[in-house]
Amino acid sequence: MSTLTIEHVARIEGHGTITVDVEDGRVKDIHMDIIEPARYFESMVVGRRFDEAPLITSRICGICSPNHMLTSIKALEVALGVEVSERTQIMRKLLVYGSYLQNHATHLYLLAAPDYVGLPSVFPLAETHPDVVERALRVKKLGNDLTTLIGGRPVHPITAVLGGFTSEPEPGRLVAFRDALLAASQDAAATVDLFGSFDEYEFETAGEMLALVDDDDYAIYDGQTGALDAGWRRPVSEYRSFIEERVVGHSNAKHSTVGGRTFMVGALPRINLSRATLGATAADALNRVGLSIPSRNPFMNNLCQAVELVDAAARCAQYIETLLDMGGSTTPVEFKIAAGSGSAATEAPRGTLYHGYSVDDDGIVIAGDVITPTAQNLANLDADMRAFAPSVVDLPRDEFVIAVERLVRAYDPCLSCSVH
Amino acid sequence: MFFRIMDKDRLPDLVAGLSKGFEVIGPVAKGERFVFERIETPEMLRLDYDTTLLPPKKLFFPPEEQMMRFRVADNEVVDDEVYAAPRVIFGLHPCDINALMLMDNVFLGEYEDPYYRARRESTMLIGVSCKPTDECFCNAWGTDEVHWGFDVFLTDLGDRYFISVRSVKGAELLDEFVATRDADESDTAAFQQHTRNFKNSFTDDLDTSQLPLLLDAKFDDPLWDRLGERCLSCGACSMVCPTCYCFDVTDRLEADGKTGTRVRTWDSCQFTQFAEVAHGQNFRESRASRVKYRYYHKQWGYLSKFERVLCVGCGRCARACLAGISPREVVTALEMGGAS
Amino acid sequence: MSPLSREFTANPYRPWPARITSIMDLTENEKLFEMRIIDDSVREAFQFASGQFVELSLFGVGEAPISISSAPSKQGFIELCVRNAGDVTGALHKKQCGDIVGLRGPFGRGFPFKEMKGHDMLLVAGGLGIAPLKSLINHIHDDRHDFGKVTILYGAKNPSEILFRYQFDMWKHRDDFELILTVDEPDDTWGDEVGRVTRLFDMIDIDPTNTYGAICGPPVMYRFVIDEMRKKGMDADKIYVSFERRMKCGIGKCGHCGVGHQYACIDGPVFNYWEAMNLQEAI
Amino acid sequence: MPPRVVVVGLASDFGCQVQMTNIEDQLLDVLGRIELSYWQLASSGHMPEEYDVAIVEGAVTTGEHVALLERIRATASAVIAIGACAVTGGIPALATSGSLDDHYACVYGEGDVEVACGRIAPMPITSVIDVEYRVPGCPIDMDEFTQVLSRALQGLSDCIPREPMCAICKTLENICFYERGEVCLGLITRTGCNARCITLGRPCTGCRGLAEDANLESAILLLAERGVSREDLMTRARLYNTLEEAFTR
Ligand SMILES: Cc1cc2nc3c(=O)[nH]c(=O)nc-3n(C[C@H](O)[C@H](O)[C@H](O)COP(=O)(O)OP(=O)(O)OC[C@H]3O[C@@H](n4cnc5c(N)ncnc54)[C@H](O)[C@@H]3O)c2cc1C
Ligand code: SF4
Ligand code: SF4
Ligand code: SF4
Repeated sequence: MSTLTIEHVARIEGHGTITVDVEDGRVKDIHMDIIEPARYFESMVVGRRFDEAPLITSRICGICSPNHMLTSIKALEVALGVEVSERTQIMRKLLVYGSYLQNHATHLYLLAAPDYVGLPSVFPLAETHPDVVERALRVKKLGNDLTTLIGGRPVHPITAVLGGFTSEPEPGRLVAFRDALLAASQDAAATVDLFGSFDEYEFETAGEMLALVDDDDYAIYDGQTGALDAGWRRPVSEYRSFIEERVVGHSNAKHSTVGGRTFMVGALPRINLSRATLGATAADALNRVGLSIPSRNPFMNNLCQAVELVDAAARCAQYIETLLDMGGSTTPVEFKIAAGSGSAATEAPRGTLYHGYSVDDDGIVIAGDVITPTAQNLANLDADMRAFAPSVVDLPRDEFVIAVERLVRAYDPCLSCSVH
Repeated sequence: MFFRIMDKDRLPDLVAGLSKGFEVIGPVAKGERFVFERIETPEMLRLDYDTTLLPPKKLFFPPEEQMMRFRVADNEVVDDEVYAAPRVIFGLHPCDINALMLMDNVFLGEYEDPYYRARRESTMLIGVSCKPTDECFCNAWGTDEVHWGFDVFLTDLGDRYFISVRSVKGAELLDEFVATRDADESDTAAFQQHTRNFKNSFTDDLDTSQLPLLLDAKFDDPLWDRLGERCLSCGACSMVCPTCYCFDVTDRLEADGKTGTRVRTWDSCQFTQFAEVAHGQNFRESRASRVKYRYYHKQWGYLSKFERVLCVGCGRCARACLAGISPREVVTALEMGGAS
Repeated sequence: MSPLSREFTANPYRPWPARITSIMDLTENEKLFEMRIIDDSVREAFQFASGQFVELSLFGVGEAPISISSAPSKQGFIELCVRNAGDVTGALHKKQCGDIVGLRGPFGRGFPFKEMKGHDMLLVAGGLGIAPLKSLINHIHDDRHDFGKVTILYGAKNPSEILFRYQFDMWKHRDDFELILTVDEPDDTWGDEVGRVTRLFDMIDIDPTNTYGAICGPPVMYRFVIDEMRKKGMDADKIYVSFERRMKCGIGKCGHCGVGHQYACIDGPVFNYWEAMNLQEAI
Repeated sequence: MPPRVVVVGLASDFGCQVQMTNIEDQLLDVLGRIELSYWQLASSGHMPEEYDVAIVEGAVTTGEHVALLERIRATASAVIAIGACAVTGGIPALATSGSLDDHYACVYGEGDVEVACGRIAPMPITSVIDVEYRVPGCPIDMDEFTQVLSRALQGLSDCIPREPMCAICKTLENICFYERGEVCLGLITRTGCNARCITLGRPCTGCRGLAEDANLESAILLLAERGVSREDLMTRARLYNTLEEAFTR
């Protein structure tokens, strides 16, 4: 028997090592160890003031920090009975989309794309395909600019607080950004075409698929949790009762199951569950590349992210339009500090993110709980690797490694998030 | 100087007229406070303001300013032009006009500063009369009055403005944009009365006699240690002061490392690095020595050169200082016998 | 004061390109740079007095005030003796002959050469303080017949830090200069004095009524040297000191170089001791 | 030969590395000045044996981190610590208040759970090795980072500011939070972020650490006058600075 280790899998956020045991040319075992040390976030919020919790938990992840921040804020708003204005909600959706644009562009171009052209990183591409790299940077920048416009900076936004926003962009800047979004739709479309043109492995996951769903909206900020195979919808406040989390010995990331099955979250489950609410341009893009939905191929998560870019650009332009017309205020609403508990979920770029908190009468946090998208995906990813590896084990070693890594990267995992 | 009268309801005409040829800057509301900013519509102009957060010095000597662009390879200046748009600052109080004249001594005196000069030359100043606030003490320095250093000055006589016209350009602008009439005797009388009332509205009279001498005589007074213990070394006082002009200069490279800009930024004598030289030697290591230096320089260093103190009593520093250190307190303590 | 800034540039902050024409290693940390301003008319107009300084500019790094070490009588070139003390000086030390740097100046008040003429001179330098004094010494040397007795006291920490040793070794044998060198920490090769410069005052004989003093060195040195000069009976207003302060502009604007109620850049760096006595925190 | 640069992440949220990729406008220019020898986030490949500049993000939370840092220190001629985690311990160091075992039990439950990866109490890299440059903040400010990187490539000194935030806050014409009856840590926090939060309406929470020039004792007194107890101030200040000694007294 021989053992192959792929240390520090590159081009993913965080540190992970894949171990493959091969016997007589057959894959005996394959799994990924998350070698991220424990981070104690759920414990570190305990004893801090409630309004510091979003500051703390947003430091779980530098890429989807807006999502952590907002999910945390929403959960605390539930705990303290705070209702926010419609304007605030739209601003928050824009903030979420900022991280979509940023994350998807980074993942697709910087992290995933090099695999398809056989390069170690995106940097050599700058010489051979400068247009592609420039497009990547443009879309990514668009996301950063959106997060900055609404939140004040691209990582760890500043302005979002319980009850509203501490500051709002000038209308002039909103108008300019709407125009930038409209101009970016071509880049988004080109991204779909690029990823649509790549050959993908034929592979199907056996896991369930979960995502937030909402009848009238592509649910990223609100909604219920929906299950693709089981067909149910449940309020997110019950997340602890439908997601089982367990500690696994070899890793500081916990593993999750739903109804005893491993499951997947992310762009693919979202589109599978919410295809009907995709905007017209995104639906067109989906048709153009001929992806049949629902799809059970996790490799298609990349393509689905690209489709979401198209959707995000169009939708954000629409939101800005609404903001410019609607009036209303985002000034944080007043509220009383009292003991309570609350939980909330949003769709982070990589999948559904749950936060839950309890605070005491002084507003001091007494318990915190977070389930990140990657933590939900890990068990399914392990299962997929076991199912997928045998089909590529005959490839030369280097190609085998890349094939396995490609599967891992298709999940767009954030290992530092998964340990939190 | 000659005098005109303008009805108050003509003010918008004047502002709108000026906006045609100039960038008009004036006090506008920011929350509960005021800032000098571009006036887009006449209603934005708030001539009833108390004082602005930053003084108008920011318009001549910005907090951060590019001095020149350079190329590293051959150590060459690529560009050191200053572009200064034609501007009118509308609504300066006498203290702020006086402060600009004190800045002029430094920046337009020996070794003229081209950046300051360009902005100064392209800017017209329109002053406006004010009311004393709790913090101001301009009466102590005689900077509650201003007789030159402006183009036009408006004194608020209730229903009309008494306009002092100092420069030809000021006169031309008035003629061009607004209907005014000559001041008659009753106007002049009202103006005199206004001035008397204004002078009388100061309740506090700061004794500033012997100040330079006291600063030397009480150089080692424990007063300074007491102030040093309180001072936050945050530099807020220097930033908001209309007469503080110290700056730092740094080179910033562009990302490619080939070109860059030499930038100057406001600095403060309250920072430890201010008087530090090579090998860590620092001529003003202690907080007490730094607090002292600010007063020493303003009330004596500058005076020794220009025969004026470098303070116009605007009270901004007193308001900005969280530790509550104010010139009024310091001067009084010195006059009253230091710390004792 | 220099006429340059007005006649030759509208912008006194803008440095003139100058070429490094020679570099000499003096010690491990100090080098002597000879420079030539490239523009002919600027170079010709660049007239200075001993004790004045320039702002040396290396774009991308910054500026540093440096005293001119060469004598005004040396035309067309200026010499800067520079210790590697940080960013700008460190970057200058990496430059090579032929490289271009920027210079602004000359700035400040130098030594009153005209007033000093016809008198005896007592020059006291500590460490790098020899840099501005060397300009004065060389100037006196070039006008030697205009001066009476010239005494030079120069101290450094150890022999390897004695600057311009090649020149002083030559001068030691001349009888028109009295030159005494001293170090705090001698080595085997050291044949001169040992101890602080103040010790050397016992060894010299001056006519206090007819002597001008000039002092430049580390800040701690001034008080002690002045005490000795006063003990010898010299008048306070015939003693000149040169101060080093942090500077960002060199032209009396940035405020960093305040000494008491004066600015070291335009009121100094050379001050008459009688004036300096009235400057708080000066000495 | 351009300087060889490696980027290494220890325990962190990668936020500062993400922030590094966020200088899109300048990224390609910067890359032209260096040889990027290793950046796990962006590229396959292994950490090389030799390099000149190491950019290190994150806090130290395992023995492996310590060993890695020592290796880096022995190899690199300049180390740049980026982000609050690396410079002051930042958010990860919150786990140093209370016992690590309790934190572990809180997250992973009691019982004999296998401790993966080993662990030590989180600390900034500056407590393990000396560094030439520090870019504080959570996350780093991109402008400051590019300037520091540029200084590192030029071999210039660290230029980390020592003053508190209020001066720059004044130049931005913010109305002081104390005038609005709110607590702002800007008056003791190291400047350099352009008072970003304050300008956007949120009091400074101190992510850049205690300023050397700050007068903490005076700040404590004058906050007390405003009804904020010493303990309250210290608790707030510890959010990003649990390990700052001045805040634990
Ligand atoms: C009038 C005058 C004449 C001088 N003549 C000479 C000379 O002939 N030869 C020589 O080697 N040096 C001379 N110096 C000192 C020289 O200017 C400083 O060593 C130099 O500025 C340090 O700059 P840097 O960029 O190399 O160091 P930096 O990296 O800027 O700083 C290193 C240290 O020097 C301090 N520093 C910064 N600016 C100054 C400054 N303007 N003056 C002193 N320290 C500063 C810094 O605070 C830091 O502690 C003179 C200084 C003055 C004011
Ligand atoms: S010192 Fe204070 S009162 Fe005087 S001009 Fe400056 S800010 Fe105004
Ligand atoms: S808001 Fe904060 S940083 Fe600004 S002046 Fe007030 S205390 Fe200082
Ligand atoms: S204002 Fe304070 S909390 Fe905000 S970035 Fe600056 S140092 Fe950090």
